[in-house]
Amino acid sequence: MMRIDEHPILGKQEEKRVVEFTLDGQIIMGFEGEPIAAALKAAGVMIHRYTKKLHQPRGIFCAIGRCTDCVMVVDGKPNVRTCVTSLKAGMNVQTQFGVSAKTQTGEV
Amino acid sequence: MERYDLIVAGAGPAGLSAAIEAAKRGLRVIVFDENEKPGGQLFKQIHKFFGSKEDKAKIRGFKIGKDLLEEANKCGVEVVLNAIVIGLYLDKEVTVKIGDGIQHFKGDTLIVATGASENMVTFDGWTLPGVIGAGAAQTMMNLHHLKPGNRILMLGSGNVGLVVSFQLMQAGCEVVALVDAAPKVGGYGVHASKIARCGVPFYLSHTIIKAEGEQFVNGVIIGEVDSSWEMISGTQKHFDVDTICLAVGLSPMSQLLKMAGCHMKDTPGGYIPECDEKGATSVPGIFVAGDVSGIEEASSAMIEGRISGIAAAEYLGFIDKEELKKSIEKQEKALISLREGMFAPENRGRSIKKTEEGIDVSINLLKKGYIEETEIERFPGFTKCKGVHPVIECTQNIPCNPCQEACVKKCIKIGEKITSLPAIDETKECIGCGMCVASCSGQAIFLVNEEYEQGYAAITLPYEFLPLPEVGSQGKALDRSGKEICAAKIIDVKTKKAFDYTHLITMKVPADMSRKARFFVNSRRCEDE
Amino acid sequence: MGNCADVVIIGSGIIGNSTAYYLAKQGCSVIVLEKSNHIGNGGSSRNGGGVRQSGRDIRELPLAMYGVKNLWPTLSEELEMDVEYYQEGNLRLGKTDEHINILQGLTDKAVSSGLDVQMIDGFRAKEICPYLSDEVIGASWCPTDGHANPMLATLAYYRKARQLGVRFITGEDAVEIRKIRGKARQVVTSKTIYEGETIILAAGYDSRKIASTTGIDIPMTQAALEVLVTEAQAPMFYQMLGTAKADFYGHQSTHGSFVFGGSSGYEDMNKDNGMPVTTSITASCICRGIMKYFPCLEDVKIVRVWAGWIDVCVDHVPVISKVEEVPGLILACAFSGHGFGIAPTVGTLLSQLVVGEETVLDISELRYDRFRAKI
Amino acid sequence: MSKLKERMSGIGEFMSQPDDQLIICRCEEITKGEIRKAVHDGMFTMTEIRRYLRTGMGLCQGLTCASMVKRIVARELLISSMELEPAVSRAPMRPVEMKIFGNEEKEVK
Repeated sequence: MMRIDEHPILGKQEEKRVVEFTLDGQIIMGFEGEPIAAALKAAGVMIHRYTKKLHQPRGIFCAIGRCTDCVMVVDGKPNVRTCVTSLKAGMNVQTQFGVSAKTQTGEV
Repeated sequence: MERYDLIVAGAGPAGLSAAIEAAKRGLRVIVFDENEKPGGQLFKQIHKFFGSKEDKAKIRGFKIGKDLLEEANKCGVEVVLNAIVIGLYLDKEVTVKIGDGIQHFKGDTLIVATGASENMVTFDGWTLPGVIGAGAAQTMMNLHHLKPGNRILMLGSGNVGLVVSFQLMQAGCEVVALVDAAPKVGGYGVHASKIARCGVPFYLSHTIIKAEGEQFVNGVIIGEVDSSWEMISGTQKHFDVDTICLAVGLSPMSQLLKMAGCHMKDTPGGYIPECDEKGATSVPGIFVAGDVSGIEEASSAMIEGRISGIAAAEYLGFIDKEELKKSIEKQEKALISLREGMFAPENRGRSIKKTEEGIDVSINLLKKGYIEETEIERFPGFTKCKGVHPVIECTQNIPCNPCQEACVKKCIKIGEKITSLPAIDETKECIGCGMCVASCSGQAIFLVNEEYEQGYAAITLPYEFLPLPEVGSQGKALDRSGKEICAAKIIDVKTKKAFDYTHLITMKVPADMSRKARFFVNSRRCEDE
Repeated sequence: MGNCADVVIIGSGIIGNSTAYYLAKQGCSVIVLEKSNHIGNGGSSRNGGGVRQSGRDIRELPLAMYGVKNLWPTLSEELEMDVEYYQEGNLRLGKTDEHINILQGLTDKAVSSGLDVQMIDGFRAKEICPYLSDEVIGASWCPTDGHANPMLATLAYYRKARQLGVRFITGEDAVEIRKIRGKARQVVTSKTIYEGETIILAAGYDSRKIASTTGIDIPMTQAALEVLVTEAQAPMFYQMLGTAKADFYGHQSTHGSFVFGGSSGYEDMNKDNGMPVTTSITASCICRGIMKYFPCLEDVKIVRVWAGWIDVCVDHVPVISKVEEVPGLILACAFSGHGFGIAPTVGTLLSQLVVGEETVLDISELRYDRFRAKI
Repeated sequence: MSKLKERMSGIGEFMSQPDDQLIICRCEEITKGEIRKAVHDGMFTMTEIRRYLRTGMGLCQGLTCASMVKRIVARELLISSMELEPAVSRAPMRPVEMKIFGNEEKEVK
């Protein structure tokens, strides 16, 4: 479990609404309003995308919207920085291959 | 076009402080910040700050952020969040992405306080998921309540690496090693000691050779480097980790200033604008404050912010030269005192052998992260006397003095110079209130009673982990290196509002351990391991 | 290293670099002087990359056609570096009857000069580029036009010329061309003097100031252009694009990013801080222009916007010419924002002028002394 | 004459190194070897390197790699990293969608 239920300094996390969204078609739960990347992290997802040239996996790196490594296809739009994009119920999140949702060659 | 007396880019400690001072002097001020929350990195700082009382020492970073925002609001500063300053143009015009559009603003003055971005290092596998920046770790833990990983290796022994390692443990992660290519710990010794006593091993003169894993990190190999940074063969060590955290310094985020045509200069600390002591750049009316003009601590950023805010007020004629001088005199003095001591900017890269008091520094602290028992005795905070008394293991000249104020009985003396080592006045009586223990941002103060019971000593230490041991808990005492040295029993747990989430636990240990035992783990945790 | 060479070229843009390359290939020794610290830091690195024949003045059209036919298709091979040349055609788009009239006029002119350009309807335009807005009702279509990567092409010429021994010196600000015994011979910079049998002035707008030290004036001014670049997208289309009203122009690059240039209408009046600077209004204006024709790009993110000055000749046609009254001086300037596409041809022509070969094209219409009072 | 200005100065032949495969620019996936090679191809400034290789031209606009690229280039040229001027900074400071960039309608309250 990656969520910190109680923190010695910050205490308990305030109650947030749990919402459903999908990652590559699979239903995942997350807290509404938290970054998509946080919800994915809590669900144990490490890989956000595969790079264009070398097809290497990438995930969260800076977590504050600067490095752009955590981008994914969200509701059909590629290159969405998941670490600074708030989760909404029903979002369709897809692993990004190069610059789109599917590999151009059909393989990773 | 909407025009303000002052536009501030960045609502971190520098930007908010600047806005407050300017608004107090009558300027119409607006602050833009790209983040959802104001305070810059302050909101991720859950540790107590160093410095002097006037500059918010011993207050936790996120609280400072909240206080600054409140004060800014009270002064009438408009703080616009989720607002990205995307460009800085001629005639001091800024364009800001707000919501789903671009808005244009002009400022008669501008203060750029955009802070810093993290430096990175490369090694085989550094792009794998699971390799993250220290800032990312802080963001996940302290903003989003998520553990960045379960088993973590930290690269970097500067204050960021040390502080974040401690925070990782607070969040419930295991820090398996702290690694730095430099031959000595870069950050404050007290921060290092805090994590060393929890059992985190330090690997100085080591660097990461490879992050292992096909799809994400599942291990790491480190190796030792010699004095010319060449790898020494046969020194490879492997750790099973799921996360590698990089804390290898910060660089000023000065892009907006370069775009604005400010004269820039390249320094070992990054690419920064040329500016005077009040933060004025080469473009009249554009000022800077905080990390964007050179990396320092948040406390310095706040003071720099105040100075540039006041300077902007003078630039626009809201105050005269006389008042400017008067207003910034005190700030400049405070800034100078923060820039003194062993970690002063001019000491960067220098090897310091003695403290200002002429005491040999602890070599072990620099190499392993903790002070040897044989070294601690020579420092003025270490005393041994009858009854309960403080033992201060603060051995480097750093700008910090809350402990002096904390003791109502005046047992602790630092004096005028904020970087002096705290000394114990043995003529004054300690009442064991523990305020000094809780006030020490470096968690370097302990209360020791060598004669608690026949054959036993009592040691009170600051504790910021969960679960909190209970009175009667049996466990082990750890020494400064994190090694289990004896059985220990908790005989007191103090929790007070004034302690601000630092709990004081008192453990009973055999009398001969009174100078060794500095941390406690309860038996349950011992068994887990 | 001595400061003498057969040819001294002032300006390390794509014109200077390509000329240096073709000269070095013929065995000339060449020194190229660049005022900026960077090779190709003027319009050469800051343009839309169009390798266009359509829309050109009849006087320079042959240069464009020659390049497209003989030089561009093999340039990557010749320079041993991919300059990302695509010959996928040029679409100039229209949405109103007024637009169509403008396009028709341009097309008629091009056809009369022997170029294969035709008017097509909206349906056909969408066949060529399916991403177009349904509001497009027609376009002019030149199938042999294309585009290339200006930064890479400029640096490819530089790299190859350097390999052939051309000496490039950056940060060298030419202030004067000095005649010695009646012949242009020396280039005086703020630091030193260079000497050449021939001096080629290819320094963009700065050429005016430098030429005047020999008593020659080219009636030109400068204007700032802005271009924006998007994040990479999956490959969509490779035509060069433009519109009847010049709302924007550009293309998708090999990398996947779109490179679109455009204007706000205030270009002639823009001010600067000594550097070409972007304005606060132009990029937004270009975005609106693009979305009128490509609504599907509305979510594509802009990652950077850059500005560059172009030299603008009074008749919008370059000066490529020997200056007989200043023997030894050759001018190659006033490209008016469309020099990139003809650069390989210009380099070829200039090298021919230097070595005294007959030029492959007649360039007498591009002479420096063609300018006359209006009445 | 400064090494940066005289483009024929000797910096030796390009020699491959064991860590040439290391990715430096994460966005555009440019390796250390490619950067070193570019210097030997005559790309002596940060501006030229980025135009030649696209380092720092990706989605993050060089926020992560700029200083690392600079150190590699400096080392190859045998000069101090501080002698190299960083490449120009350009708006927008963060990627902005075209429809947002084009929307200037809203006036401040």
